[in-house]
Amino acid sequence: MSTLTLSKAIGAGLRRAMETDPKVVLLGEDIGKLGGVYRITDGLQADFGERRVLDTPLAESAIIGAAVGLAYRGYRPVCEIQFDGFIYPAFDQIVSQVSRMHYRTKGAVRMPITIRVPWGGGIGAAEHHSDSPEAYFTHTAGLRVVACSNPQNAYTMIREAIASDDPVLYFEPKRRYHLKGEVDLEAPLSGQSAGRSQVLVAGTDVTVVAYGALVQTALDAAAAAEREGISIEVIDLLSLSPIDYAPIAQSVRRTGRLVVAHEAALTGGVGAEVCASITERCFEYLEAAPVRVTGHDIPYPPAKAEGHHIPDLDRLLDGIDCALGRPNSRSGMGAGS
Amino acid sequence: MSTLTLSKAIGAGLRRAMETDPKVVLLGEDIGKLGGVYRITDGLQADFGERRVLDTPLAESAIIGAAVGLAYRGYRPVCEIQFDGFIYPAFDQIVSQVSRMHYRTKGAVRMPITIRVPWGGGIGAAEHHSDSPEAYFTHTAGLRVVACSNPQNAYTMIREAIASDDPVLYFEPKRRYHLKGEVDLEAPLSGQSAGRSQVLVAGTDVTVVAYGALVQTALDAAAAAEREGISIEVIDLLSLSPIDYAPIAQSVRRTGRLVVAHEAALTGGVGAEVCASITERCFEYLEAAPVRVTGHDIPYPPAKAEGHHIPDLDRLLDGIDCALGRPNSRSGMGAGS
Amino acid sequence: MQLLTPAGERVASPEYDPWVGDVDDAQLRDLYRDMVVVRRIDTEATALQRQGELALWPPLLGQEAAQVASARALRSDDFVFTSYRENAVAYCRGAAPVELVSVWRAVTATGWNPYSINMATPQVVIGAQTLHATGYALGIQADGADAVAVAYFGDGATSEGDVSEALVFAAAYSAPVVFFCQNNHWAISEPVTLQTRGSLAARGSGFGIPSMRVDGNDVLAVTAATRIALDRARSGGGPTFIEAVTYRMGPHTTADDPTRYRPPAELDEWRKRDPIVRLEAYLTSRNELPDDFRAEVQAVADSTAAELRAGCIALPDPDPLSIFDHVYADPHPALEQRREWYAHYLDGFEAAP
Amino acid sequence: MQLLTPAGERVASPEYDPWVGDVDDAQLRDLYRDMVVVRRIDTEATALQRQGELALWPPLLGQEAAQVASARALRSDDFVFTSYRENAVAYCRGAAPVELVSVWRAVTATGWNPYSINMATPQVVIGAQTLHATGYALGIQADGADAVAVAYFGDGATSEGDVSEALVFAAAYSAPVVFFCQNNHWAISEPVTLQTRGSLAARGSGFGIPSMRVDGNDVLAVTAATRIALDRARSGGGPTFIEAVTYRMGPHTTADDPTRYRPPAELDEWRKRDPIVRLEAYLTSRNELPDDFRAEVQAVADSTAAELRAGCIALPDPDPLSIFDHVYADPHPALEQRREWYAHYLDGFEAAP
Ligand SMILES: Cc1ncc(C[n+]2csc(CCOP(=O)(O)OP(=O)(O)O)c2C)c(N)n1
Ligand SMILES: Cc1ncc(C[n+]2csc(CCOP(=O)(O)OP(=O)(O)O)c2C)c(N)n1
Ligand SMILES: [Mg+2]
Ligand SMILES: [Mg+2]
Repeated sequence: MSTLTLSKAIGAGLRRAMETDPKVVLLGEDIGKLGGVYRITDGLQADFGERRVLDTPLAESAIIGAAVGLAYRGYRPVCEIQFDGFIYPAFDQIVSQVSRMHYRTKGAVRMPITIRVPWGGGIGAAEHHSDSPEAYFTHTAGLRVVACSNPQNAYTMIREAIASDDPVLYFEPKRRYHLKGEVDLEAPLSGQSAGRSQVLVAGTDVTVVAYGALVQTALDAAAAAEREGISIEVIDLLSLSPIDYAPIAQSVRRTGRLVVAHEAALTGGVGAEVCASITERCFEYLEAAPVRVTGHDIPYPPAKAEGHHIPDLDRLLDGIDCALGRPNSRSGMGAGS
Repeated sequence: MSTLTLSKAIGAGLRRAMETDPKVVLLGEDIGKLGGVYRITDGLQADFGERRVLDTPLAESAIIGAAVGLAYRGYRPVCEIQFDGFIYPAFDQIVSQVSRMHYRTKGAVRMPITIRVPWGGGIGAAEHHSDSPEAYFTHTAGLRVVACSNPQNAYTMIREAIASDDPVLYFEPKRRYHLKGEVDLEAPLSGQSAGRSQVLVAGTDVTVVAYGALVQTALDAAAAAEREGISIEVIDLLSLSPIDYAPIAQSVRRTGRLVVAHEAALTGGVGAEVCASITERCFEYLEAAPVRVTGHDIPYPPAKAEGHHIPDLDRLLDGIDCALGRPNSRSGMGAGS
Repeated sequence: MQLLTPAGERVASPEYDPWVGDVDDAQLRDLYRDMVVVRRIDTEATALQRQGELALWPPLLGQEAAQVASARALRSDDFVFTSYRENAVAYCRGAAPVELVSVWRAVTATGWNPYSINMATPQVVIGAQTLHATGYALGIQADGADAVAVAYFGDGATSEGDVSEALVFAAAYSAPVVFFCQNNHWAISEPVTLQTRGSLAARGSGFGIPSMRVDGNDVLAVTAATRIALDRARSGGGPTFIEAVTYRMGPHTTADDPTRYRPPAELDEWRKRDPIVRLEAYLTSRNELPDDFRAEVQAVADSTAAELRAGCIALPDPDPLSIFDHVYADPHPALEQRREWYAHYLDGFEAAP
Repeated sequence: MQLLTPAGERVASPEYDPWVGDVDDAQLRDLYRDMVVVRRIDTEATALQRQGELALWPPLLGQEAAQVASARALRSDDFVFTSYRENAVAYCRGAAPVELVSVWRAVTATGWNPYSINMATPQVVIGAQTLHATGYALGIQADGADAVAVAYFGDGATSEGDVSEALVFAAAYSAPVVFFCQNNHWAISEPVTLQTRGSLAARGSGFGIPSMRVDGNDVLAVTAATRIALDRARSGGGPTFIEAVTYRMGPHTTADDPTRYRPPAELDEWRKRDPIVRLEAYLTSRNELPDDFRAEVQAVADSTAAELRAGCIALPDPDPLSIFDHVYADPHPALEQRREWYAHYLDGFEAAP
């Protein structure tokens, strides 16, 4: 067991993967000498050389497109997109190439590409440095999408992502990079765990589903609610595509109430999918409509106001009150018409 | 009143907009002499000149990026993306620029850009010519997204899209291009209608929500169901962002049952949003979980098999049976776990 | 660069002749055979489309020399990434005739296994494959191998950001990749002059990549240029950009009507530079195209066309449930469930009275 | 191109001198004043960041000549699209000091109204603004006006597909746009040699665009090049690509630590080519930089810095509900409802005991 920050845990996972498999290569802007703007790849180029840790020219589409070619040649490229908001220039390569190549070639050509995305807000950053683009990718068949939330799962999941023969979008909650935790560096990998959601806190009154940075907020909410005598079950999705619904459905069948939280915009977010899917699975068990606690349908605002955009503890507690039919901000407001 | 096909109706709407406002300019690949691969812009370059109908180099990001600059200068660009599957190279310009410029400049700079997208499957086309990317855009704040479904609304909505001071993604269901109908060329524009869903058939048993090409399928389903004594209410969304929920909620409060249909993949599609939102609004009225009848979570398959991917009349009727709790394909299958 | 004039006369070139010194009449006859066969394939596929057996077909009529001569210059362990029009390249790489058309019959996502002929499936998104070739070349480099990745693309493609980014990457790493641009003068209805003011070879140079402009209808010039580029790549010299100037004599695809935008005189002009006629003239002038050889070539072409037609018509429709295959390489229970549901749904119809 | 050596000596150039014939000592002193002031702004903003008053700041230290001389060559009806580092350009266009920092204080999405100074808000997505400038230029063209659109971008940006596509479009339409590339040798930690093997000016030429490589630390050379480009654009000659060779003497931003990747000797080398020192030397050698003028300049710089600091610190936090403003131009009832809900939600806290 080692105590690591989430960012160091990712670095350790990358290092481990590179040691284990010579076909693992890293591509990204500033990931070499600088070790990336978040220092995730610190020291890797020094240790593995410039052929395995490639500082790339400033071109995201090319980073992903080159990874496709490397995968064609049998490599396992791990691409770093410097910030969430800079993944869009690579969108075409991701949705038209990475996600479809295995299908297009009837399984002949594998795309074991990992795309690392420092992700989300809450860090006081400039425009385009706080986006939550995950739903674009969960809507795209052929991709897997995961989000880590603590050092242990960050370490294990980056290794699993790299080991997967499918392309994986790996979202890293920037504002939890400094979160510390015990990491078992020998924890076993599971081919399945990328698709396994995890119950973090057992509870009976409301099921709260979160992922990434908001998992911590959900844990805080569970603690706060407990002090009020409310029992929250907290589930970390871990995998956003596919979503492992079994634990969520089991939970909702007991609690009858569901709250889903994310930073991304409300409309068409992962929350919509979770709510729709759980309603399909648990309709007769639901005692109230599932509640979404999310960012607003606005561009990411100036950072001094970001606390009003992305959900915090209070917003999540308010959503829990809503699910419980307790007085809350939505009481008497109507849900539109 | 004139009888026009849907494609001619769009062309007529473009012509009318260009006549009315000299700031309307068209950009796209092959839209000049050729009149576009679907001939939507046929004759416009001949009549309005090469400065107002620009055949562009083969670069989608540049088409949209140039439109941003033209909008900065006070123009109202209408961009044609040749096929749905070729919008992704422009994704960054759309989600990071077009959608945010008005916000970024605190309202100083308007982006009255219309992006026309020949859209969807069912035409036996090659790969990347049958995509349904609309959900990527409905999840993006700052954009408006509409889908026409018949010649009249195609004509009116293209004019409204161009007249809007906001950017509008205008989706054109390719396989309905030849659909004929009466068009009132003097029908009034409404600043609101872009956000207004429309009840096409009144009914009492199940509410069916569709848009684009599937509206026709929904109408067929209503007719078929009627023969079986089932009364379907058909609602055409018309606007996918924002969605006008009032008529849908009113309908579901009466029927208690909802089916949403689209060609796009199930996961994270517009259907997820409609189901989640209507559940939020109508929870106590729902007699069954809302049902989604959609494309599978797969890349678009070879065209000879596309009939097994995108929903047809039978699939929609099956979904209606499911909503009604009648024997259907899902009976006894479970909804996963 | 031109080594064979449109009239079929050999032009001496101290610089390039050494690169084709070994290309004797026998080899030229092989190239001639390939060109005649692929033209025949092209004609047959067009006919199949007209008869409703194919959904679409992108003819390569006029571009035979550019494709055949470049493809024949490759080693089998080189890897090729193309757009949709390079059916002659695929033929030379070893694709069976029916494999060229199965995608266009819309019954399959790919005609061949890319690793069986070291050629990726045709790319429809314009320019995207140039990045794949570049990445593949990085892999060759990392392997310490001396194979070469080759990217084929059109004049229109050069406008796409991806192609420029590929040039940037290739130059940055001195990657062993050949950018083979077929300037066939048109991108659907758009003349090449809309995509660039200067030559496309100049484009390559601007990225610091050695670039050549060659007569793409001249098998010898194309052979020389491709060999130069391959040799440079194999010996660590990095990428090369080749602009092969040729002409799309047919429509963009069978769905296109070029009379709407193309001056007929232009086509007439290019007919005079037909790559097959040119080589025919040259070989004939040397008495190296005897009648029996021509007859043999014709026979190969006809039998290939027949094989193509028979294979095409026999292609089965895809199994409905196959649409769920190969979305993922690792297990995906949710999709498996969906497949099961859909199978169950389809069974419902069979069960119905 | 160089008209002033690093030592501050004037080099004669029959080709370029005519373009700066009118630039007398008074004008040079104006440029000198601008450069000193913007350097002072830069220093002050860096200090404000260190003191926690700004979230971030991208210093332009070392690039004063490239930015000031090019910006001062523009007409007020020209329209400028820049990246985030062009604070000297914004200053010259007329942005108030506080408007330069408000975005970096994270209290607003934009420091100024683009139409008030004919300059777009800084673009963070690398290269994206080059397309906006090109589109704006198409608008100028359609209007029949003789204004010019100017795109500023960095050496790193040249690798992005968008920049190449902008060059393609500008060339295709002969659009009145100037591509002003500041090659400051670094893109965060990446040297320019990773982005290109040759010069960046060669890149422009490859797209058929007249291109120039100028000493970006030489106000006269930059003035001449910019004027040539503007003149060409105004007179229907289309786009020009200017590579201004300069150096980022500071970190990428205040969050960056260049000692991790940059050889210290390189910085020392470039200190000798400091653009302000150079002009100082030239003017001093001509006795055209009297002490009272220097004192005046220092006073302007100090008062500008003071104004910047006072304005910055006084900037209010954004109103919470303002985050819902300007998402759309036309009415949007759903978002209005969300704003109302959020106001109601916030009220709940105030109401709470
Ligand atoms: C990204 C993208 N945009 C648009 C298209 C539609 N399209 C198909 S072929 C073509 C023209 C391509 O021209 P060129 O690159 O010269 O190749 P050629 O067809 O001449 O072989 C276009 C615009 C596409 N396939 N991909
Ligand atoms: C599309 C995109 N990718 C990555 C980044 C992150 N990033 C910010 S500045 C920068 C380097 C830019 O270098 P250059 O163009 O030379 O401009 P300079 O900073 O030197 O002024 C990078 C990679 C970004 N802002 N946008
Ligand atoms: Mg072409
Ligand atoms: Mg730079």
